[in-house]
Amino acid sequence: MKLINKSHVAKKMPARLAVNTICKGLFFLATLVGLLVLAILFYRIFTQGIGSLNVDFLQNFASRKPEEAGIKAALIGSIWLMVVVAPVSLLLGVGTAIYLEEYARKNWITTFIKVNISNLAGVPSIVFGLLGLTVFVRALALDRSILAAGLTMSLLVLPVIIVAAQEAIRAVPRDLREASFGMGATKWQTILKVVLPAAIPGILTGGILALSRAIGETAPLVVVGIPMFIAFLPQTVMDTFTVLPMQIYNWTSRPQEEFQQVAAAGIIVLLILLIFMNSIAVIIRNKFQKRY
Amino acid sequence: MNMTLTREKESPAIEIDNVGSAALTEKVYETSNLNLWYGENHALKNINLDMHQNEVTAIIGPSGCGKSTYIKTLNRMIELVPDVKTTGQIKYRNRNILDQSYKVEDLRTQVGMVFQKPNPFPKSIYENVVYGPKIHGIKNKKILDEIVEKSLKGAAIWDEVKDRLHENAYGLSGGQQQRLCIARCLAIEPDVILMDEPTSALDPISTLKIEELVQELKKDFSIIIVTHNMQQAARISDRTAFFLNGEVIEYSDTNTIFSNPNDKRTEDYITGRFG
Amino acid sequence: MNMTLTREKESPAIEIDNVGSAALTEKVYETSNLNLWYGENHALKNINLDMHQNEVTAIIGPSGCGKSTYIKTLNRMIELVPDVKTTGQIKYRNRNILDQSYKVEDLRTQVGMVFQKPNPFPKSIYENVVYGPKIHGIKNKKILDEIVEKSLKGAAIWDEVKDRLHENAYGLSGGQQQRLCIARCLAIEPDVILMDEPTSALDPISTLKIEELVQELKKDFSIIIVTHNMQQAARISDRTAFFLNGEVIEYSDTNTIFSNPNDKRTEDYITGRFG
Amino acid sequence: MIVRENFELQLKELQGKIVKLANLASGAISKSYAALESNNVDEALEVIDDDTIADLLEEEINDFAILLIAKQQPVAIDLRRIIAAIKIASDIERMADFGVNIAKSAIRIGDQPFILPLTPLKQMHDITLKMIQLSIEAFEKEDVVLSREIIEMDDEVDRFYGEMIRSLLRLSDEKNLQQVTQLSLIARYLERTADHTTNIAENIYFLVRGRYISRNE
Amino acid sequence: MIVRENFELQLKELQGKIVKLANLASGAISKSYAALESNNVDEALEVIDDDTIADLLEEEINDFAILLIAKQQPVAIDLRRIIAAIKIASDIERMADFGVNIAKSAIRIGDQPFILPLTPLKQMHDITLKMIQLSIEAFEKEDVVLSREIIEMDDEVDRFYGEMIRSLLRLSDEKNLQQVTQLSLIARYLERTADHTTNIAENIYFLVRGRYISRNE
Amino acid sequence: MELRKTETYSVQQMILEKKSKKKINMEKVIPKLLFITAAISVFTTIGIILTLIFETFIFFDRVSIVEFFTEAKWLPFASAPSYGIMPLIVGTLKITVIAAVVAVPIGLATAIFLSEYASEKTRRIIKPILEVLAGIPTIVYGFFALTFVTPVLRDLFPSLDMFNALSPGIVVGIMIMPMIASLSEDALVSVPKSIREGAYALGATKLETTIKVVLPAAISGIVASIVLALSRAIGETMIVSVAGGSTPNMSMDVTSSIQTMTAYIVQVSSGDAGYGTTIYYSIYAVGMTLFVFTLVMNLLAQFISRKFREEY
Amino acid sequence: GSNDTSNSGKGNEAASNQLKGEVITDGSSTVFPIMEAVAEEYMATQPDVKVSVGSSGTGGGFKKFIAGDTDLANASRPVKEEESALLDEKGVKYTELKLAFDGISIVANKDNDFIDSLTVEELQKLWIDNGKVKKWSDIRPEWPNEEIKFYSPGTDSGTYDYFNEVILEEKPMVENATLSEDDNVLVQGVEGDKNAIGFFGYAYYSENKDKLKIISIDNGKGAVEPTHETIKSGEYAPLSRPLYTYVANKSVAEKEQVADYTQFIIENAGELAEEVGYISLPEEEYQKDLDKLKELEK
Ligand SMILES: Nc1ncnc2c1ncn2[C@@H]1O[C@H](COP(=O)(O)OP(=O)(O)OP(=O)(O)O)[C@@H](O)[C@H]1O
Ligand SMILES: Nc1ncnc2c1ncn2[C@@H]1O[C@H](COP(=O)(O)OP(=O)(O)OP(=O)(O)O)[C@@H](O)[C@H]1O
Ligand SMILES: [Mg+2]
Ligand SMILES: [Mg+2]
Ligand SMILES: O=P([O-])([O-])[O-]
Repeated sequence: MKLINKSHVAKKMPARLAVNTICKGLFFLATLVGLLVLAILFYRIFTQGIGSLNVDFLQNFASRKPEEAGIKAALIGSIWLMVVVAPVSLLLGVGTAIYLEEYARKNWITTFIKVNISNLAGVPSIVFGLLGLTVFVRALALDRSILAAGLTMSLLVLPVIIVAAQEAIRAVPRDLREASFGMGATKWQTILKVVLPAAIPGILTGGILALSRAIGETAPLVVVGIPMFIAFLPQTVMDTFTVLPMQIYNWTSRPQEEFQQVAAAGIIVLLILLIFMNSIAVIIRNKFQKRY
Repeated sequence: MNMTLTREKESPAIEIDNVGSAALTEKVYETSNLNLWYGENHALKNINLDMHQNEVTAIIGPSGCGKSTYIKTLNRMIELVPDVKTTGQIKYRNRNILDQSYKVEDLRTQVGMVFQKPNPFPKSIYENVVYGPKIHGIKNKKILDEIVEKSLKGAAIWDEVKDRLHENAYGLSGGQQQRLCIARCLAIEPDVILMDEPTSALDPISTLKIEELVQELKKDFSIIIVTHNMQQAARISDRTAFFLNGEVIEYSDTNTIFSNPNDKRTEDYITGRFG
Repeated sequence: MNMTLTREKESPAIEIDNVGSAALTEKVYETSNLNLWYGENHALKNINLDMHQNEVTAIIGPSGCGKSTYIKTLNRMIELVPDVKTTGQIKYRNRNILDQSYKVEDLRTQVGMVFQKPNPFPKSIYENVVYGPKIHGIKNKKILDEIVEKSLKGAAIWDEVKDRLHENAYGLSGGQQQRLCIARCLAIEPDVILMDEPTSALDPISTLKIEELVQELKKDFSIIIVTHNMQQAARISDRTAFFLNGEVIEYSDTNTIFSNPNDKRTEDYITGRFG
Repeated sequence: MIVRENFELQLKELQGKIVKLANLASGAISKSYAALESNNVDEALEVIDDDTIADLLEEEINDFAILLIAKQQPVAIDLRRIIAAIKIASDIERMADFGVNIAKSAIRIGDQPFILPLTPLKQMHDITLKMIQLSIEAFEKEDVVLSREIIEMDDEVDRFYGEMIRSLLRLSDEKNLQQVTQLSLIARYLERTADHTTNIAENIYFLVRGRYISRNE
Repeated sequence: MIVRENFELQLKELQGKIVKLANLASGAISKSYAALESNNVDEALEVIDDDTIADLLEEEINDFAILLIAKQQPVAIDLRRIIAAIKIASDIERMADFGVNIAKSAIRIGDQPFILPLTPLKQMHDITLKMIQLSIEAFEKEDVVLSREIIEMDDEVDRFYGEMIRSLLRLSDEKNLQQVTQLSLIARYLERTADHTTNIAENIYFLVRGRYISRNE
Repeated sequence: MELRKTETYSVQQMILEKKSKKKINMEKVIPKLLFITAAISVFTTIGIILTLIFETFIFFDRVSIVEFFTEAKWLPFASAPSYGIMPLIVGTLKITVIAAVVAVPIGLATAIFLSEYASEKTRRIIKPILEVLAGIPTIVYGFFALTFVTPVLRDLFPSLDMFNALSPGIVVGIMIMPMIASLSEDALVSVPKSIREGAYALGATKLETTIKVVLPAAISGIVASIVLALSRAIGETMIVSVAGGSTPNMSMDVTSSIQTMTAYIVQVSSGDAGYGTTIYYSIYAVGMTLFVFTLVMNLLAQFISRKFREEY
Repeated sequence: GSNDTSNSGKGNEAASNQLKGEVITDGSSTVFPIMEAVAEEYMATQPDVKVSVGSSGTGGGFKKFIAGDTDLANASRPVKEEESALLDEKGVKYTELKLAFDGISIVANKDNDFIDSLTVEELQKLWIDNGKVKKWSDIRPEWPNEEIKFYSPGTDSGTYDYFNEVILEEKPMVENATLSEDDNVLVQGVEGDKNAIGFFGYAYYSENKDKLKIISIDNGKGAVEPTHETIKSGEYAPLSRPLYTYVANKSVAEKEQVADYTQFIIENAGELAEEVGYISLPEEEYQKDLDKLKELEK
């Protein structure tokens, strides 16, 4: 006994295929929306800012005169910030991820830490600013130094890195670990020599994405009290500094039309930096595509 | 190779151990009254098994009978599973390894393991082999080179890889990867090699190669192999233990098991009448 | 079941097809001069094979010989791989399926497929089975219920799951999952069932069950099965094709292949002398 | 729960073929013996003709068994079943051959009157046929006890054989040389047939126990 | 590249055992025949004693072959090799038995002078031994051509057998009844032995070709 | 092969020698160190709570907590100030909902397009580009909203105010869209290929496979990505303070100016409010509310993703 | 705290010395451009002194000032009672210095052709909430019967504060007013909205003169348009407000570079304020500040 009427099925097929094609078109259009917005954004920024973007712009400090204003302090400051954020957040993030994935027992403390981390990931950045101000600037008396801001930012991006590193570590097949244990390796040897090398691409991609978040954040630094004007370069991590988004924010709020262009030029620099970092992430991701 | 049926033996096969070849070869493992629980799940029940030097001991049984659990207990890999409890003892070379004072790392340095899925590290072939020696502190480049050659030869893969030692191990085929894993294991010159279904992920030809290799290896090592493939056990092992529901139903020399098993359940299993 | 050796045949086995039972059964698939490339890699070379109704056709051969490629071409699943090029033709019931005007969805409604690893959808058992009928527009609950029962019975798993139809399919064992996948495939009442190493992920007992099932199914369906396991091909198939490096070396009735193959390479392969 | 239904069916089929062959053989023997008793040359010729069927059937059994091994990878008792089947088939085929031999002898004797009463020969014939019957039964039931009984019955056949041969030798002279020779050959064939049934019985024992009966006696 | 080295070795071992058994059998026959010719009862008794070795060896071959099948899952020619080995072993074992039978007959004849020249018997013996030798060779080399030759040689043995039997029957009378009987039995044994070598030859043909020789002639 | 005999040295011997030399037990130290790093995240949370809580207490000392949650007006600067957080929450929710309406369908559709329809090459190009979209500083988006999106929208809906919820809502949507697209795409891609093949083999079209099999299988990852993205929307500051105005109100109207919790915090912390005033402390109370808000969102996300988790 | 400076010399003629160390200023974003300009100029003469200018708002500036983090707190309004109480509590002595004027400009859309000037009363009528929707015709009947759109700086800005004080007289502002923290955003708003009226700092008007229509304010002495002169002279009233910086007495006394920098501020604030769009104070105001400073240094 046949329960399925084949001719019926065949009759319905063209309609189903048509729906499929239509939806494919819709999905494609949706994808275009994102790209389109990006294109408009870039177009606007570039047409506005490209005029102010020159070597002087990169070499000058900020100035009250739009034509003399430059991004030097902010750019160098952003890089300094990365110098603090990258090692601190990677060290803490990867350490935490290793702890959670490799060492933590399944108990309430671990659960608590995990819930806590995913919760931190959703805490508004401005709240981290409040924390940084109270803890690093005040309590630890680090002032508004690169270190204080860097530590604040590190905490801000920490959950992102932890989650990325956790995933990367989790993606390392169990059998690699077992293979190492099977040779009499200790746990730490296994982690150091097998798990981490295999997880490095994932960790780095996550790390770079986290850093590009850190490099674009303004709000927490505003709260921490990073100055907007600086006409010198920091020498040590204890020096004060300013960063790109703050400088940009400052310029956009100037009355003079020319500063809007300067701001756009600043945005271009920031975007280039961002794309540069993202490309590194992409290269790493593509180069070290999972091979196990 | 002794393939004649042991015609005379009417005594329960399980005792062969104590009667037959036991006198000839030394025991590497002696398991007595081993019980193991995963939480509440009693996975191994009162296991008594002795394993002998320079022999291949096969462990067969249906899925979930506790084969992997048992072999992982032999190098305490089972400890990676949380919430495992054991009673009884397993003596390796006369020392109880279940004693917590026995350092697992020491044990595993003596007892190598090869896994179901080939699991080379995502490193070069060379680095894979020297991994063990290196973590154990051997750094001399010349010695390491020697170890690599010796181990790869031992695993019958040297000729296939000698010109590409520094390429990534994942470029090898499945069968080659598995032999590389065996080479990696040989590199620390273990005493015993545990293998948990080492060919179940491989094609028939690679499987045959590994089987041949196991036969070679037993000249120098004692091998304990878990397998789903009964014919494999029949082909390559000297003794076979049949597990069922966490119990050892029959442990006897392989020929007996596959020609004239003592227990009805063994016979049902090996003849495929089982469900 | 006809198991006597075909003693008289001295003619090349490859022609048996056209001489022997061809007259008796209708052809479901006729492949002529099929070539397939993955980019530059010539994976199938001038394949000519006919498959018959209500028969089990087995495809054997060493890893990488093109077995999966070929079977995936039969329902054009191969198109999921980018950069694949084919020439030649495959006629299914006298229509060339490689013709782009042949809608894959139509083809796949006629030709079911079972995969190497059991791949139930992460849904309930019931939902798994009715997935096919539902997308094909069958919504009547009563009919769906009937389909479920019939398919699960057809796949010899009804008794095991009838009380838990609404539980998640991932709660089943590997062998049960595979039979569920077969049931899912039966639910659309296909004409042909393709199976790509359907038991390679299963334990021996589950494997035997599937093999028995295949024997049952051929009463109602035509079955084409790829297998690594030569004995499996021997056990369950009526005809066997031996592939090597993308070519069909020998295609003949199974008994001939396994008792007296025509080609030295076939013999070397089935006797395990191959590397 | 039995999972290898197909295999079981095929084993049964193999058994069936053996039984069929055994019936052919026992038919050949009883028919040829009847032809001897009734001096019926036609019947004897029939037996000779029919032997091809038995030969072919043995080959078929052989092939079937070999394919069964190739396909089903039997071990332990299953494997012994098939190996035993091959060996038993060859024994039975020999029996059928003896049927032919008897038929040939019967033809040679032609319609000569018998020089002596055939009683012991008849006895041999009856017991041998009985043994064949029993060995088929033992084979089907894999009955070790019955096998032993069959082996014991062979002694009786041997006894009648001795009796027959002695009588024949006593009567032997130039003129009835032919009949003496043929009758003693027939006796010999029957004796050999009985021997082959003991072979079958031994094989059944081996099949069931995985050991050889000879060692245990 | 051969991957099943172990299996190959074991097949060789099986072959070796068969050759050993064949040597035992051919030894038994030549020795018993020698005992007959030289009226050496001791030698004859030795043959009888030694038969146990052959019996055991056949069982060993049987077991070995069965384990080989169970373990190695042979198919096609490999499987036929093993099955043929089992069958050939059983043929050879029969030959050894015939050796014993000849020895027994020799003992029965004792030191009586022979009533007729044994030339045809001697011929049979020589050809039969030759056939055994050749069948071993054919088996080792899996030589189909040689097998056919062996089968052809059987006709000669049959010819000498007929000659011998006719001569014996002609001489048959009350007083040399015993010797006639025993000598005809010996002739019969040799004839049977030759038959068994043709069996072996047929098995070799089957082993190599997977087909039965009978069908092709 | 004679492994043992040919050797001039013994690896095991060497291992034994090396072992006797080892001193520090890394295995004991490392887990403790790692635990400390893991604990830092907990300290961070504690730090945040402590930072917020003291000043929040001071605030609630001056303004009753009941009023804070029940009062319908948020007028901290008025001569008769009123501290009812509801308008700020409503503003936040408006932005979040609009963002969700924009981001969820577009993000999901993009994810589906990339994982199911696009070629590997297209995927590799588009995905990082979308990730750039996620990395653009929010201040840039803010001005984009104000100077591009709002005028465009005002051309379409003349009644739209210069500051409104719609424009920043859409732009926040665009900002979080890549997050949904990227994470959902990951979730979709990690649905085993074999499951898809199972559906194709039954004659399902790509769409049917995606909607009925792949999406349900990836639902936990998708839900998680959406919740994560929305909590990002809730916490978003700059876009709304630039383009949303600063008028806390409870109306459901999206065409007029609003204020969100984050925008209020920015307003006060970069504004001229006197330190030590009630207004000043109010930002901590709002911050605390925001913190609790995101906490609840996240717990919800975890609950949902655990509930929907499909085993495969 | 910022006490890690090592003074090079303790002489009074600081200006001639090459000084080192930090000067930290923070506070009003309105004052920021002036302070930025000052710092820029100052560092041209004293490259080793590191002046940082923050912009965390007047309140935020005071918060840090109270905590002793900063040397100078920029403010767009005078210190509040709460703040001075806290300063007292912490024992922070400080000095208020006036920097410049900011004229609050009332503007309308360029297309608005009926409005030229408003009286203070009308301003109040416009901006103070009466619970009703306001139309132009509510203010002067001859004006169109169209709804007015209000644009105002955020409630937390000094500009709002000042407007609140002098125009609204602490009464609530119209409810439907659009507020933004960013004056540029307000410019955009008014520019784009035909019925808009708004107010913000003079600099934003003067930079966008061509886009906006300025409204003169009549405080009884006739309509006055905010210009450089009218603001400086105080003629544009009551909507011009002073901008301040507060310096910590202790810093001036202890840190040479702070004293020097503060002096530099006073000497240059007027000129630099003009440059960034504010209006300088009359000369005598700066002289007064200088005197105060001299007092402190002693
Ligand atoms: N990590 C674990 N936690 C809890 N139970 C487990 C775990 N691993 C295995 N078990 C249970 O212990 C029993 C034995 O499992 P084991 O893996 O040893 O079987 P096996 O014989 O190796 O089966 P297979 O042939 O499928 O590998 C099974 O019932 C299994 O469900
Ligand atoms: N997606 C692909 N892209 C490129 N080459 C492929 C792809 N899939 C298979 N091949 C190549 O095509 C050939 C045939 O592969 P196929 O998977 O059909 O082999 P197979 O016989 O099924 O092997 P196995 O038994 O390992 O499954 C191999 O050389 C393989 O490397
Ligand atoms: Mg296992
Ligand atoms: Mg395949
Ligand atoms: O049949 P036989 O050759 O043994 O007499």
